[in-house]
Amino acid sequence: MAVARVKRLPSRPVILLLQVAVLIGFFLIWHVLTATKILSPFFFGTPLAVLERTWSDFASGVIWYHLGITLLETALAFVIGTVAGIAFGFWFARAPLVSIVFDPYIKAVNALPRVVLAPIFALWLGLGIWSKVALGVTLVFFIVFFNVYQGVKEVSPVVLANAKMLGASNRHLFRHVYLPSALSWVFSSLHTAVGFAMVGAVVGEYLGSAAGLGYRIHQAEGVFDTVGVFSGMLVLTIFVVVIDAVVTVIEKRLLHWRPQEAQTTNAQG
Amino acid sequence: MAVARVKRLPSRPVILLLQVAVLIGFFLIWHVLTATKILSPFFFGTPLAVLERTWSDFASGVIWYHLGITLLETALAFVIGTVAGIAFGFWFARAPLVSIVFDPYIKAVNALPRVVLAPIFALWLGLGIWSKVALGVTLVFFIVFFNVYQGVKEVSPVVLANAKMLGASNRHLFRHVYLPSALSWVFSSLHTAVGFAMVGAVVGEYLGSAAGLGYRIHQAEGVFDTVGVFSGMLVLTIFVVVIDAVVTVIEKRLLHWRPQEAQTTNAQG
Amino acid sequence: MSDSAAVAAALRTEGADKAALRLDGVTCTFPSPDGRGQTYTAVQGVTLSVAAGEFVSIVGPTGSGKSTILNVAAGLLAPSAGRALTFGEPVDGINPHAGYMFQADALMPWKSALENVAAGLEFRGVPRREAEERARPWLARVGLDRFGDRYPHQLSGGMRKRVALAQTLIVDPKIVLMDEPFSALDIQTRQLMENELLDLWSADRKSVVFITHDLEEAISMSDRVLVLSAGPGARLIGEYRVDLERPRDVAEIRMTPRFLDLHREIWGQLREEVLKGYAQTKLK
Amino acid sequence: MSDSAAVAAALRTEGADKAALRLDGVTCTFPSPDGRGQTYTAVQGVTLSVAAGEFVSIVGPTGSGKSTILNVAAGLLAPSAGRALTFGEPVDGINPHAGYMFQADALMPWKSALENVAAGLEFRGVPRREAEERARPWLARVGLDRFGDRYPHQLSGGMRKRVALAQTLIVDPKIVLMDEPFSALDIQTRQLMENELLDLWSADRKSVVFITHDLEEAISMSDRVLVLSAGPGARLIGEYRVDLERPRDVAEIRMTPRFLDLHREIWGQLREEVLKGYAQTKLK
Amino acid sequence: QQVEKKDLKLAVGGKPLLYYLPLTVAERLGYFKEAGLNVEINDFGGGAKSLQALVGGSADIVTGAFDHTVQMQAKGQPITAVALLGRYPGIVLAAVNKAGTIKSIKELKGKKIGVTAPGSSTNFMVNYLLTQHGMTPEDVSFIGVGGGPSAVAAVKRGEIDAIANLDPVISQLEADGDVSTIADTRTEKGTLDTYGGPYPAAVLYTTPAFIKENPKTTQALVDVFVRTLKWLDQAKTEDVLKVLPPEYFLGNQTLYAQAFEHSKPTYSPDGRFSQEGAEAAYKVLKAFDKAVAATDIDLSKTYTNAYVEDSLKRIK
Ligand SMILES: Nc1ncnc2c1ncn2[C@@H]1O[C@H](COP(=O)(O)OP(=O)(O)OP(=O)(O)O)[C@@H](O)[C@H]1O
Ligand SMILES: Nc1ncnc2c1ncn2[C@@H]1O[C@H](COP(=O)(O)OP(=O)(O)OP(=O)(O)O)[C@@H](O)[C@H]1O
Ligand SMILES: [Mg+2]
Ligand SMILES: [Mg+2]
Repeated sequence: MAVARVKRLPSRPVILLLQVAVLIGFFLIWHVLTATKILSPFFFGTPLAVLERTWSDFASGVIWYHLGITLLETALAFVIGTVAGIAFGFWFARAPLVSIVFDPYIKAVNALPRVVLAPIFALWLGLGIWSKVALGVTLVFFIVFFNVYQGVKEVSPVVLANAKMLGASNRHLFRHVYLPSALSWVFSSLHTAVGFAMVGAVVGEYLGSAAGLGYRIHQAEGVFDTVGVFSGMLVLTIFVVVIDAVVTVIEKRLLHWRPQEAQTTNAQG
Repeated sequence: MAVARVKRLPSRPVILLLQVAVLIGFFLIWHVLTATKILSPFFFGTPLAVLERTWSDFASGVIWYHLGITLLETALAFVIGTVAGIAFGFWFARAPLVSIVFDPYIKAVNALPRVVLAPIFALWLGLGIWSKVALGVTLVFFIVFFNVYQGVKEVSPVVLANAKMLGASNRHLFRHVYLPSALSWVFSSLHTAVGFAMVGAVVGEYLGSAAGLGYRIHQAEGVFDTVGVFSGMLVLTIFVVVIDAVVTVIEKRLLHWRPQEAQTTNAQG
Repeated sequence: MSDSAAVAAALRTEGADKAALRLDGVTCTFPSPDGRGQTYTAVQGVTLSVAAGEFVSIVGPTGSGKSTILNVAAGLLAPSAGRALTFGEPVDGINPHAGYMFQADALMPWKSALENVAAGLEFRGVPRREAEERARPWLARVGLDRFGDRYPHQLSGGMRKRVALAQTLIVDPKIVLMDEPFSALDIQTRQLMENELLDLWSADRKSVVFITHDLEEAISMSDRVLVLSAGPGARLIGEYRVDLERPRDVAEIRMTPRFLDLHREIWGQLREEVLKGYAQTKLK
Repeated sequence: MSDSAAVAAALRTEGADKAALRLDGVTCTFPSPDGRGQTYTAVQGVTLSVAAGEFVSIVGPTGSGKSTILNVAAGLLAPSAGRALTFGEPVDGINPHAGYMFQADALMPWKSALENVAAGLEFRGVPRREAEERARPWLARVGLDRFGDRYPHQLSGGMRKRVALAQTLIVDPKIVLMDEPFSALDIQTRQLMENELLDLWSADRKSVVFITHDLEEAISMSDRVLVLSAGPGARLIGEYRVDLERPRDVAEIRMTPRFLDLHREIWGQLREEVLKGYAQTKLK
Repeated sequence: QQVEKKDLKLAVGGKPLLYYLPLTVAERLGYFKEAGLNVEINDFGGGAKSLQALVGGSADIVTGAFDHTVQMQAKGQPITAVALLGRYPGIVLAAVNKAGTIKSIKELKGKKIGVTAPGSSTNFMVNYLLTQHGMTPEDVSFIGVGGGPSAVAAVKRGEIDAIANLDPVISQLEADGDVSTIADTRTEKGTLDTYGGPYPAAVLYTTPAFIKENPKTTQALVDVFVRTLKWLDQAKTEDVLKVLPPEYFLGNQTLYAQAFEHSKPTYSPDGRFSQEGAEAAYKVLKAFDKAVAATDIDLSKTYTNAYVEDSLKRIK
């Protein structure tokens, strides 16, 4: 169906330019505020120092190893948490008794502060990457879980009935109805989940580890090296934006069927 | 539209019974595992001791003060984060240029480990409840934000066009179309958000405070009082389940229009 | 069968065991909008039976309960009282012999027209590629072969209906339930589709239950026309056997005198029902 | 107006300034389903004008572009070429003078029938309570006054259409755009609704653009019937002035000889178009 | 006498740690109240956070490590210690029995060593020991294990070969027979062996600005701590246990008593700083903290004995 004429967005390069402008603006404000000591450089570092440090870390290559570990943990937490969240979300949505009985417990577990659980993760999974992955998973899982659960429930009843009449088995319903219908919910949750997977990994490293960006940030914090802390966060955010871009690309591909605001082309043919 | 006959769920009391059974089963397994030392009581406490401690804490009343502070922080984080998330979610969904330009930055900020930011929050907001609230808000905000953003985009184009043709202004569209349509997304995110608001408050307290459940848990952990830690978590979860129940009641009231699987009644009349 | 032997015997003597579809005193009462308060009984004590290979139309005022009856026959809605049988078996869950073309838009929005038509085959284990190959001629049959790659929201209302038609028929169900399948089509396309459907039907004699508001359509297509009363508590109040010879051309048959007789007769009854229903609800 | 003075002058001489609605060489080209590759031109160079107080019907084969034309008139779709004017003003964004009854279900699912009807008034600043009071007689007018508290999914297909009708008309738009408003209704209810609409229309002479597949309906209601060719690139290929006296009763007027003449004439042209469109896409 | 500021926010990184025991004792004995001070004790996840609270202005005063005063001077954020609470660091380096037999520091080469956090004083302690024995910190790998149950968990799983940590972690592990001590700075001898001098540990510090604006308040605070230290010096274990909040040993009372007895010698008897102690700390930090190494530190600005001396005149 058709919807009002869209205010056409500027073209890609213009948008990119605007984005870069925002970034530069941000660094500029940061610079001015710290240079004039309105913000204390002790707490906020200075953008130049942070950029310089980040650059030299990359140039010298020391950061790659740590970054690799963190990204590995993030990826594992993201994948495991997402798959588990989707699986449980679907299961719960399709098994009302299970869902209604376990509902309060799921919510309760979601409310447990993971930081406190870190020793238990360390006990069970050791100090290696898996305890960090576990931390990330506990964050990612619930976000995905609740959205998938809701997404499945939002499936159009008519479309569902139609597929059933066409002979779809439960497996088919999952593949052809529930999954595509819940996809926009899933992706909405994935955008949050990517960030939380990274947060989980970094916080895990921060609480106890031998490598990773969280480890480096903690180390920098231990010697009051604010520049090091912010440089670590900068690297983090850069990579989360990259991962998120990948999610967005996949999302676009999988959701290309979605009705957009109807448009006519101006070029003929 | 109508959908397959529902396997009728058991009645309310039966469900409650099942829920209690799950709870008892959980405590039983915990008890057996710690009694047989398969799980070390040093790390896992024992359920009896935990229950006893929780009981005595409530009986003696010491817990109320701390609980009150934590609940206040949770409530503030939840409300502020939710309102901000909804407001920004709607704004971004309705202002495509803003959304496309700021998109990477929103995601980047979401990926920052809050634990590291705690000193900055303390710097800006002091050591009182507000720095904990801020931590909770940074968790709640993003979850709500992404879901509202997606929810607004999922509004049926035909319904939207219809409302526009009926003369709805932007304010009307918000009230009568976007909001109700996005409500199930909002509520889905609220279920996660309640938990995260609590996590934010508790972790904030855990990282630095003079009162609250997180403070108590931290104290207990510092002296290896596992029973105290778990007792704190138990209290936490009890209250999060209560808060979530409130959200669910509101949800049921606001979403009562939703097509359920079509049912006929058996009683005539 | 959990029913008493007596009931079973009674049914058997009526030859119901062989009926492709049988509704037995079906009553559907819906809970009121707010979940409490007054309930609404849409249909009451509807008993009907459709023989194998029979083409039955149901007409009745809008909102009387036609779709509700189809939902019960499809196994999508459990009646409050009475029961549905298909080929002698009680319908419990989805009716496995039935195909259902819904009144509302029911295409999967994330599948293109071609994929939507192919879906039923895929669900039956046909490999994707083969299913789409077999779906192509069906799209052509409903006049949409150049529109296979369109998503439902890119199709016009009538086109979506035609895709749904192909989607329902491609899996070759023994019982076809159709809820106003042609109401969004212009008269000419409609007649073409009607003839298509009759061709298909006569080729392998499916059982068809056909809901329409177009009485001419009902008569020209069916072996039997059932008239539903106005709701609430709609009942079947008329049954007309259409003894026009087959094969028929839907356009030509409308000119025959027997057709006109039947039309006049059913129309009389229907008109009364509608006015009654309307009078009940109309204040002004 | 950004157009050249010459064009404006040209239009004025045609009296277009006074037209309630005017489409001027409107062409709508849709991007292809996958966003690249071939585009699809639904309507091409459509020029039409509807005078204030005029009742115009558009008929044409399914999928030709009737809904597309209404979308342009409503301001919901910007044409690829050409432009739309309403009372001399170019339509930019929603057409403020128009009410639109959509072909697809467009009720707000979270509002009850009554609230849906009242919505338009609420949007115009009428207090909620008063709006609902004023909506009640409208529900009665479409025969649904006992169904005010039902949510759309609890209504039958025809009932939803009638709610949409009340919803569109209650706000008293100067131009009413209707896309197959009555196709889900049985003949009797349909005639009742048609007469309702004619009554309303003659009371304060709105401009109506009416899409239907029922040629009899088109002729019996309108001042003018426009025929759209089959797509792609559908154009207006016929224009028939219906010179039957008013007020009309839609059932009775169908028996008059002038009606039958017109019907035969238009039908001939339409049939040809449909067969052409169908032949283009049909392989078998 | 009248103090300038009655309501004080005090920050500490891990209040229940034995390292900060004098603070809890002072609070429980009611000395703050008696001095006319209303002190709110904010507990943080670590010393670094409590220091940041001070620098950021949200806390007035901190009980933390003496190291911070040196490190902050290097950062241009001067802070001054006004009373010494712990004269020995209390850090213990111990070998994990499960992981094999490490008996001397030399054998640590190539091993995994658990420290409370990278860059923390436990880390520096091991670093220093390694360099004393001809190795560099790169010869081993450090793992942050925290100072609570997670440290115990790491040892129990045999994930690390040695651990440098504080009480009660060490006492717990010793009680369970999981570790054997290599270096122990809970005693004078151990501290001298390790650092070559007395190494000041927990101190009461604040910003010079605070001292300048609130000399009376500072004096009152120092009085409180000197009183506490004197009390502690004389107290028996049972007395201390009686004073502490019961939650502290709900976990395991005998363990706590044991840990306390191990730590008792670390508490300063009078609160006085010594110049050689400050130098020992500077020496260690200079070796491993780049910022400290790069700056000239004026040690006389890192602490002052003026308030303690004044207190000692009045408090017997
Ligand atoms: N889920 C439901 N809850 C409550 N009432 C319902 C529900 N479904 C249908 N009804 C009511 O049952 C009655 C019959 O509906 P049904 O859809 O069967 O009518 P219909 O004969 O198909 O009408 P139409 O020709 O307009 O499609 C209507 O009054 C409708 O409001
Ligand atoms: N958003 C869109 N993207 C691509 N093609 C579209 C889109 N909307 C409509 N079309 C195409 O434009 C043509 C005309 O559609 P339209 O809905 O106007 O037909 P119609 O005359 O209303 O048909 P019907 O009588 O079946 O409702 C169709 O071929 C349709 O596939
Ligand atoms: Mg129906
Ligand atoms: Mg249309």
